[in-house]
Amino acid sequence: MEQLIKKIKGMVHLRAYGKQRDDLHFVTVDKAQLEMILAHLKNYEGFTHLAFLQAVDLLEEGKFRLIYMLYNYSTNVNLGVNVLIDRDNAEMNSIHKLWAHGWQYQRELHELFGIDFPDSPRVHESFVLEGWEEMPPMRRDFDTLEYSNRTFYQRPGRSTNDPAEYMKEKIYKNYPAAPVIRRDNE
Amino acid sequence: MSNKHIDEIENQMKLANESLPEKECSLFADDRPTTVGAFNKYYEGFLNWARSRSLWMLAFGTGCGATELRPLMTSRYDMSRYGIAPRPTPRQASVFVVGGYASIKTIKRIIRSYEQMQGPKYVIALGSCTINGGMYYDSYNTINRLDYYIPVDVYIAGCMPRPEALIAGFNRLKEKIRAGECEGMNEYVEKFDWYKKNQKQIIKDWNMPDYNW
Amino acid sequence: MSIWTQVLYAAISVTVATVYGLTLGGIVRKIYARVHGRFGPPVWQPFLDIIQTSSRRVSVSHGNMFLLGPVFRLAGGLGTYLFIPVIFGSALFGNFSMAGDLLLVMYFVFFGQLGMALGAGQGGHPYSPLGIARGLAQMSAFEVPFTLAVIAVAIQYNSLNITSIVAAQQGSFLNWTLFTNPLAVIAAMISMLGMNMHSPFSIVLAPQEIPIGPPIEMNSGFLSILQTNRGLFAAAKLVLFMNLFFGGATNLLEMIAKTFFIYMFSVFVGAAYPRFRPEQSFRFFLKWPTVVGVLSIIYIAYLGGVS
Amino acid sequence: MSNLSSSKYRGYEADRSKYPEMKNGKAVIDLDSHKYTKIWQGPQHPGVTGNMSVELIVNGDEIVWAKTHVGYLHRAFEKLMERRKYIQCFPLVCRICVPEPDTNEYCVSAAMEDLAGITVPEKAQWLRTLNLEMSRIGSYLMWLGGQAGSLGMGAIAQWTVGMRDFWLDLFEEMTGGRVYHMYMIPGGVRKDLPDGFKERARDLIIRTRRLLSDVENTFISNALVKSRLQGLGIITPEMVDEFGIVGPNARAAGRGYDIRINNPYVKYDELDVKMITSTVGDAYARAQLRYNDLHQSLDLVSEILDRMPEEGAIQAEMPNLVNWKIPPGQTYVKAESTRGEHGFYMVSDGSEKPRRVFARGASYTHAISVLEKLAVNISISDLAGLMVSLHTCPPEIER
Repeated sequence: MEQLIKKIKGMVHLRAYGKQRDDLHFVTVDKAQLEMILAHLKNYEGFTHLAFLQAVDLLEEGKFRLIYMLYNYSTNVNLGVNVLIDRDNAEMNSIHKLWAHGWQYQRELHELFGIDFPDSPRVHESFVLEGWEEMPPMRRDFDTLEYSNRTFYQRPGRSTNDPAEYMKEKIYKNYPAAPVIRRDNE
Repeated sequence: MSNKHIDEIENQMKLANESLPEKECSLFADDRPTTVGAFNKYYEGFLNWARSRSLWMLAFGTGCGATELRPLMTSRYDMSRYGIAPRPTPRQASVFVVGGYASIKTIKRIIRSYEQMQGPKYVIALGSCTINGGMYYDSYNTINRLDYYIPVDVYIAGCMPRPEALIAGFNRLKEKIRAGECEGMNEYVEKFDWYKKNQKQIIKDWNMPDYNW
Repeated sequence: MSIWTQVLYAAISVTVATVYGLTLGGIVRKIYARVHGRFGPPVWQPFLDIIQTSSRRVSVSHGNMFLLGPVFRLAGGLGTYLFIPVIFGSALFGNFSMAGDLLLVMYFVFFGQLGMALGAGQGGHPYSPLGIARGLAQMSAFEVPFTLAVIAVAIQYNSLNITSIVAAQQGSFLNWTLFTNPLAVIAAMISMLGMNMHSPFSIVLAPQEIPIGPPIEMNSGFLSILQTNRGLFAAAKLVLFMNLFFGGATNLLEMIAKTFFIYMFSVFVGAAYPRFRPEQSFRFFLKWPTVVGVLSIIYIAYLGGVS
Repeated sequence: MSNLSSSKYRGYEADRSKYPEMKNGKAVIDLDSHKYTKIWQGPQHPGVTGNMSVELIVNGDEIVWAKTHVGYLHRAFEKLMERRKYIQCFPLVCRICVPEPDTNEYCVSAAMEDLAGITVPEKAQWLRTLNLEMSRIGSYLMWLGGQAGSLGMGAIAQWTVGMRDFWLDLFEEMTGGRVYHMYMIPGGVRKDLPDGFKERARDLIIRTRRLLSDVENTFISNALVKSRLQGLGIITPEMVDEFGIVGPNARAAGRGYDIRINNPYVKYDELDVKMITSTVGDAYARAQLRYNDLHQSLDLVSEILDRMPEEGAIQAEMPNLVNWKIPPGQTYVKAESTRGEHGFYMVSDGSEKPRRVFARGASYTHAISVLEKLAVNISISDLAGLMVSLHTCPPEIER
């Protein structure tokens, strides 16, 4: 595995490398070099199985992190290739030519995260949503509870059993509230 | 009243079918559904008895509740003892078992299938998620209360309800049918506009006729 | 016997046959359920189902032919039944049997399907025409061995009158066509599997493929007519087979016993086999059953049978 | 086309010179020419596996174009889990795949343990293995019924689904839940086995084997079943990598990929799991393979029952799970479900709620890309059999 990482380092700009388990490694590469490294891993290093392609919304940094999870049948090792892309006007190159089921994940990401994959077949088709008018729902800043309250009719009488709330209500009812610290600028 | 006036009233009674493309408009009926009352009391009582003993269930597994319908059909529980049989087409079915949470995409099909069933028709809703959303109360894609979209006769609580609970639910439905309380079909017609308003609020791309005959 | 007595007798006979056919359907459901390891629905479930479907308050029609479809189907069932003498020598169950009724019955057996095809076609559902195409193709396929068997029987008894065919088989069970011309019976029984549409020939209804096929749009009253006809037609077919191949019946009990066992043949095959693909089914009928049918004619016409 | 000529598939020998017209290797389909019919198979259709639909264009009985539509079961689990505390995720995850919920539970708890660096005690590992194998048996039994039912053989479906009910009884004893168990939690499992469980389980294994011998006689070795399934939906070895096919579908095509062997988890490294493969790749090979795998699962369950330690902790030392915070990181945990590689990708950001959870459903590509490819050129009567044979499970596709 170290050899492979060295090789990848020689080929592309390796931004980060992490080892989670013996059979699970993560590398982070640049957006422009992704396709090249994926093709290399698939064709020459035996990482022929694309387990999934997904995204994580890093709202605080204004980025999306894409994960291409590859698998090598002969060494039984998973390699997650991460790449960071901008959150505004998110766009990424398509991998549907490398894996025939790549377009499925790209269609899903387009619908749920709003990441565009130009040239990917059927990417603008609807996947799970029908007639969706809001922002892509898997983005962090989409509030699903608020949307649900706004759109659907809640049946009254739903109660919560959150332990902290419960303790505050039942056990520590007479407990004095924590002193509120006032700062000068408030 | 002048003829013109009568025409106007009749036009108001017609369904708009606004969302259909123009060339398809002629393919669908635009009549509003009408209420159909019961027959003579004793005759209707006899018919209700027969209806309650021959419940034809629409085989539409809308959610995870459908997985408990299979054990219900097999030797352990065997719902055919009670005269319940699955039926693959809505035209012939009389009971709609909504198997759990209904996502937006599914509720559209549920409404279509429900409207195509020939009355008197009954709806059994299983699972907490049809009652108040259950654990999906905050999901953006599942409805919370089914009775805002189609009339529901029996709710079966639980996630998911056991087959015994389903049998109990079916028995409750039978009692209601025999007592003549299951008039969901007429209720749907009477509150048609309210149901349509609720349905159209969540189904944003309404590309079907307003009422599916 | 005046014509009115005959009509009255025919009406009674039709009612009895329908009730019998529907009960048989209930028993078959029960048998299937036992194979599955279940109790199964009560035997009278088909009657409840008919009351339930006919008591629907709303009914959607798709046009005039749609209305006529079930009527044609029922006419086919009635026509088949009314020209078969159910019980040999009985005036009550003699129906309108006459010289050459075998031809008329053969015609009516297939009449209902054609009428249904017209009606279901107007339903507009895409599965209807698919089911009709399968149904008619399969019908043409199983008609070949069946007709060959019937021709063999007609040659054997030198008659096209069912009453005289039954009369020729009386005396001993060795006189039945089953023993005098077993090849014809084999061909006919195999085609009966197709006629009854149990597995492996249930391709017309095939719920997993084309959900119940032609009658997919039939609802309420239309469906109850079809269900009634299913009982009547089943009884008519079984009585026809009993008359042609199993020596007919001289009383009601004998009729019930014989038809029950004839029907059980297709039920037991149906419980143990999956469904054919349509073209497999067509090819099946046109292969061995047809050969057996031809052989039965050769056997009777040129080899002179057993006698 | 090669699908037809190179196989025993005795369905269509369609005349390709006319219908559909081929241009540049693609079929030209003109719906207005009245030579084709568009059919929606599903979602309200008894022949589809669950709530999904396939949009078909048929020419006679032959499918010339197919497209899968999913999303009828989308409940936004992944979004909801971002709003739930770690322990609150468990009621949600088991609902991702209804016939086999335990794989989800295992993956999520293992992902959390992996991120938090917790080791699970020995006994709990054995219990988990037992639970996973039992759920495999339940799922395979249901699949067997589905495959037979899709061919119109209701009796087998009734028998096997009826037998599955007794396995659900065992689950109920073991976990308290019938369909959804929520048995595995971070750090171990919730309960030890009840008294007399092992005897009842062994008894049930014998009964299941007796049933399976009947199933073998009537279904697996039935000439009609063979004539329908052989040559149907052939997955070639080249397709496995191209489409990311996993599980029994890939193993029937000759790819030896079973996570229980390749990347052993829980106690599979100590158990005698054999790699069952075939090289034919058609629906009948898959049926046989799953049938053999079911027998192997029964073997494994009895082996686990024999070797499981009687005493031992079933829970690791855990912090208060209500306010459990997991250090930041990302991980991917996978397990072999009956449909293949079922995995969970989890990202934590150090708070008490997961940052992102992704469930990789095993049939994600089977139901969409692969089905769309294999459904073309087969008879419409084979589509139900093909869908069941790929073992598609809609809730794990759209989650």
